[in-house]
Amino acid sequence: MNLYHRPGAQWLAYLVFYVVLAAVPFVVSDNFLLNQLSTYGVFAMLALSISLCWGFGGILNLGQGIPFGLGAYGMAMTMQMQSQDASNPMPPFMLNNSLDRLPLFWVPFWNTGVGITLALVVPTLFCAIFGWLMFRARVSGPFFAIMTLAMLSAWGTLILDIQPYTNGVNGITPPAPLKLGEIVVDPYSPAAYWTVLALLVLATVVAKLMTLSRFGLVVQSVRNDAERVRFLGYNVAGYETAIYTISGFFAAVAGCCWVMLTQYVSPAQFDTTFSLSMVIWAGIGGRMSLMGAILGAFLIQGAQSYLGDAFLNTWLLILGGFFILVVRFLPKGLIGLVESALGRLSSSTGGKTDGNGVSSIRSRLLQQPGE
Amino acid sequence: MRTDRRNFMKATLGAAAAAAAPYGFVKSINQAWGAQSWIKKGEPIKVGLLFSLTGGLAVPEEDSTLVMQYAIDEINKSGGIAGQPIEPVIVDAKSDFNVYSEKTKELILRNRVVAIFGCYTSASRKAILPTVMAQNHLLYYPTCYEGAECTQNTICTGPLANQHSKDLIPFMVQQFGKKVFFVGSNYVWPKESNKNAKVWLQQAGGELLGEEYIPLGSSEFGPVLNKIREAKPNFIFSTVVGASDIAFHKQFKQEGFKVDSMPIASLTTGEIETRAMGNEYGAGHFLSAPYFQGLDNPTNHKFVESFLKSKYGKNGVTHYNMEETYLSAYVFKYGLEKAIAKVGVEEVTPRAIRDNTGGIKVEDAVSPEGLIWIDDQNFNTWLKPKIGQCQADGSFKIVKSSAEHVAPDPYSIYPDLGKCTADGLKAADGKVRKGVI
Amino acid sequence: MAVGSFFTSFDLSAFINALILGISIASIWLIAALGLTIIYGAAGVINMAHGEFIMLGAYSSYMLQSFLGFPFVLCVPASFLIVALVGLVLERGLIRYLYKRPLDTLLATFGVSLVLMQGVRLIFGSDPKYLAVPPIFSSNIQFSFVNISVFRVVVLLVTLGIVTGLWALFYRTRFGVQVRAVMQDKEMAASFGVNADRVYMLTFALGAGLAGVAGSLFGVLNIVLPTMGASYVVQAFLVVVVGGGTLAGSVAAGGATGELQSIFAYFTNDTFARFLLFVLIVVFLRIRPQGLFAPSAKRR
Amino acid sequence: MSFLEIRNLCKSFDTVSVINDFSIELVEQTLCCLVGPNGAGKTTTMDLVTGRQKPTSGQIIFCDDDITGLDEHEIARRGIGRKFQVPAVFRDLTVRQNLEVAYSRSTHPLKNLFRFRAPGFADKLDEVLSVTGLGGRLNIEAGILSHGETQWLEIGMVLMQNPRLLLLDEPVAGMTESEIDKTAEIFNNLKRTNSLVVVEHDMAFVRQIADVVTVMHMGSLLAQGPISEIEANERVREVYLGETGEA
Repeated sequence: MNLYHRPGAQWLAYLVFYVVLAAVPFVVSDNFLLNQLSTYGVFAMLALSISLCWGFGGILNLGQGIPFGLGAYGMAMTMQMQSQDASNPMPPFMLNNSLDRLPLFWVPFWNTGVGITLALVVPTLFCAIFGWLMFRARVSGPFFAIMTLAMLSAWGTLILDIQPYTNGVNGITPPAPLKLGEIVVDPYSPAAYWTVLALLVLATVVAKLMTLSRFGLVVQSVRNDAERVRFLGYNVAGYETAIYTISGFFAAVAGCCWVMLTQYVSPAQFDTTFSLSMVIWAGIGGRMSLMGAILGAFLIQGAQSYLGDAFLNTWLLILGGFFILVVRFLPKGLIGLVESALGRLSSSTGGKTDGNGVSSIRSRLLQQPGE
Repeated sequence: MRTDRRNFMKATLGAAAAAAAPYGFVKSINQAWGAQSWIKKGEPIKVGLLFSLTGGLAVPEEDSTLVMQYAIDEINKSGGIAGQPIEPVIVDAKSDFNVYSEKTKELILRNRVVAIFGCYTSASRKAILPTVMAQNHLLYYPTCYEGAECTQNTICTGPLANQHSKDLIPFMVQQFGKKVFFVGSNYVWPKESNKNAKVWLQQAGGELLGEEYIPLGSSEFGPVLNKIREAKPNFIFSTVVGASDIAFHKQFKQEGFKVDSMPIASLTTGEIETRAMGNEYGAGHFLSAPYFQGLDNPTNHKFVESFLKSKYGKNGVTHYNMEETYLSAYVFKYGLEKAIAKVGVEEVTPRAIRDNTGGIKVEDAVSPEGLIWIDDQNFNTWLKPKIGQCQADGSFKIVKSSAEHVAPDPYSIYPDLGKCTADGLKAADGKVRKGVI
Repeated sequence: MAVGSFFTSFDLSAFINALILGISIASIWLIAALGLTIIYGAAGVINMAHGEFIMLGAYSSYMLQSFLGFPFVLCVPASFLIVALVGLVLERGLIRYLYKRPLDTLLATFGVSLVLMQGVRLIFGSDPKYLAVPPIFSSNIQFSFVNISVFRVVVLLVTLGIVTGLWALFYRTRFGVQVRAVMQDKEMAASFGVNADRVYMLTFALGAGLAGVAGSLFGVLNIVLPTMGASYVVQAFLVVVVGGGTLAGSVAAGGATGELQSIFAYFTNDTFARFLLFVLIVVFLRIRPQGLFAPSAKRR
Repeated sequence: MSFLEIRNLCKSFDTVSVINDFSIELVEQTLCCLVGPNGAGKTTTMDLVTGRQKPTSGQIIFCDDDITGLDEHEIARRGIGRKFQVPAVFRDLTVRQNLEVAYSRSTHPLKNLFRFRAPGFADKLDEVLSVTGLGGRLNIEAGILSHGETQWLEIGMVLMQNPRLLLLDEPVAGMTESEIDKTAEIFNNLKRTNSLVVVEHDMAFVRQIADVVTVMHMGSLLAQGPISEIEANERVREVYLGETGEA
């Protein structure tokens, strides 16, 4: 059997990958690199969420910027309120926009705990509602993709328009780093890096378990043939909404982390190009594989940071062309190359097929061509 | 099933513990860098040029990079700063705010530049300010903006909202009539500019008939033009930016509006925009800016001529925005010279440059727009706004030049919030808040 | 804020002007969406590069005008041919391998859009270009209180002409029968001797060409920029989605959305009108997910 | 007591009537073959019963519950399983995973999030494998099965569902002679515990399995009864011989 398909090997690959990443701060003392790697980690989480939704669920989501952006706004509001106090309760931009008191929906963000909770709950709830509306009406495939795109611009437009409450296009720039109780999370510190990494590990583990569970199985069946799944008694809309919402939740977490690292959020987070680049990360890395998507984010963003300036005007050309090639010839992304290489290896060494045993967790975890 | 859940919980807790443990190490690693000098004796002085060379913002920002390089060459040719040449570190922000933020960190933490020149939009400035402030670094922001910001880390060489339209509105009211219609792109700068414009309008006895904002990047001006037609103003005050501005001027003419009876008075439509829309659409309209390519003074003649001849002048224009960028290089030079004289080369920090820039003057002999100086409290620029009218050939004829320098005041329309001072925003009760953004 | 100007005092003549403007906005959105509609309708491909086809149309007009001195009226059909050719090459070289993977065509065409946009930027630079038009096109028509620019009328007429032409093509010619047969059931059509491959290729080229026409018109209304396509493409997608991917559907959807945008903008402002329209469309799709005029569900 | 009852079912698309006042009753533990010429409305009837399409009027009663207009998954959960005319399996998943999905005892998405096995699955799997003979193919992807194997897999999936009523659309199309015999045997076993409705053109197969034959024509009931009775029916012969020459 192909080593690539062995969850044992997969877990090991995750372990190695994350141990290496976790060790980086002990080796490197370049704060910029740490901060940069942390932002890549955030992007990796986004790619992971896209992989869940698109790779496993077959739901192409071009509007992942919505939960990301809403989460980011929630976090930015929380951090902004941390630098306000009772004598000076309003963020400066509100005063410029002639508000005379703190808007009601800002009030809960006084409390950091409540604020972060809201930053996660609101986008998740939005995904649940929007997803349910769409999937219940059986909007799927390219139509759903277009609707997410439209919804994305609707949100961007709205947040831009209600300038007194959101500071419009300039966005929210909390002047100080996040404080969690007594701890100040310096965005350039290893602590911030490890926090993001830990969340990424957690997200990966949860996502991986989910794809291996019965839920993941049904979701993959929906990707294959949604109608057939209905006749097996599953509420397809429910499953689609669930995977879309969970993927949205991960994006919201990523949004929070991102603001923690950059202390900034603006309607640019709702730009279509940003949401589409998440799809590119997952697509080039390998949408059917969580690991592929994560590596895709690191790879593309890394290349953009380090090669983008060298290539300047041709960078987008190269990226676009590369993406076309991957879509055309490597639907499983770059990680698909690893799969076929390992496949060739195992067939040349005479890999054996598993017998059909009783279903135990062990064997469940051992057969998963989804990845 | 149960074992699963337990394993899962264990994994969760393990991850949480892994996340919590390292907080102890943080301090030691954090001190690995620090006490290096920003400028080393005998080595070039590194500055960062943070503009977009690709993407939607490249049109104005590429010019800024070019003129900055020109200015740096010019300074280096005349001996550099305290004998040391300036070395620009040019990065591409790709018109993407995420990249602006990333590149700022790279310039400061990795390249160790002593100052950053950059940004064209307020949004990108806001995106990088938290970083600039956290590192106590220095940003030269070389274009017009809305104000209402009081950091200790920026120096701006463009006009503030309170300076920009101060002459334009009374001039238009006097020339064309009292009734005006405001049109702007839907974001912060137009709204703030309009608030200032309303103040001048009231003083001039004008009447505001309507105020409309168009989504950024939108090219459909039909509904707005219909509203303007209904309102019948004497002139239009426009803060529409970018591609929308061009669509606005085109549709203005296509919908049958006449420039003689209802001109557009703009804060943005300069030489570049006019060239892009076609001169027939731009002719007759007005622009207020501190600089026009056609300014008639020896310094400007020399600047235009030698810039266009240099390898950086390939786009064939000197725009108000470019001139402001050019000035920022000299503001930097003078400030740094003063700082070096005070604390010594190796001791100079970005913050020291800023603290020594208050009151710095760029004299007539250097400044194409004429003498300007930096306010020693809010670190914006004292300048003379000028009004130009676009001619049939796309050039601007100066119809009015401010008699005196106009003081910059980022909080002019928010007197309740206080005054921006060198140490922060000082409220009426004497409390000072640092880093207000 | 939107609420401030909510329900500006109602004025009949202004409202009528808003309605007329609505027709014009509708024609602009519709012409932007026509190419997308027939490509989606016939081949099931969501062409994310559609906006860039529009942009290419504008640039081909610009090129013909400034380098070869073509008059504007000739630039429009010439842009059709040039962009149709680009579409043809794209279909032969890429899209035809992906028909069985609709989501992948969407992504591949997104990659194409990046390449086209950046390619044009490399060749022409990122500064805006402009199209010169005969002076008559930059004037307006006025009957008592009704006011409309000549060029908007031109766009409307071109749109009407194309819609009529497409209708005749689909319902009055052999090629049209083949297209409709392929739309209904590719295998079945193939068994009746219809060359589905050729039909896909030609509709794709036709759709691209129509985007080219739209582009050369938008270059006059707006500005010629590498990024110009993006501002039309979301609207065009919505027209197709609301219309259900048929010609009649797109006409109806373009009309309804354009008119609503104008009316909402009249009562509130442009930004808020746009947001309202999005919300309405989401609600509409909840009630009628297949769009206004959708072909019936496939049998299995 | 009737098990499945269809009352005055009508379905029309725009003005075209596809099912026209169709009523039948089905008794528990019988196998009913639904036959009729192409376009008689057999597949549409199945669509209506399983909720894939909604009837224009009429009622469908299953085990004394009105299931008219319910969603597909709700009807499926009540115990109606369906096999499609064009075999529909999950091509990216292995045979085993296909069967696992079909074993739909617990269907709630959130409850399945971190559930890794289903109680009773192993026994059921053994049972279905012994019936369908797919034991050796468990770990290969369903997409590379042969046509006959795909048919078996889909039948297996319907069996995994453990439905009380099975609706099977042309289950033996593309099968060899011996496979057809085997299928007949399976169906005859099945009807001891379940009820089946089979749409079939192969009259030899129908003869092997049917308790009752229902003949549809132009969306209406033409005749119903034991196979011998149907084959003797004048009108049935007329419809078949006159139109398609099948049977």
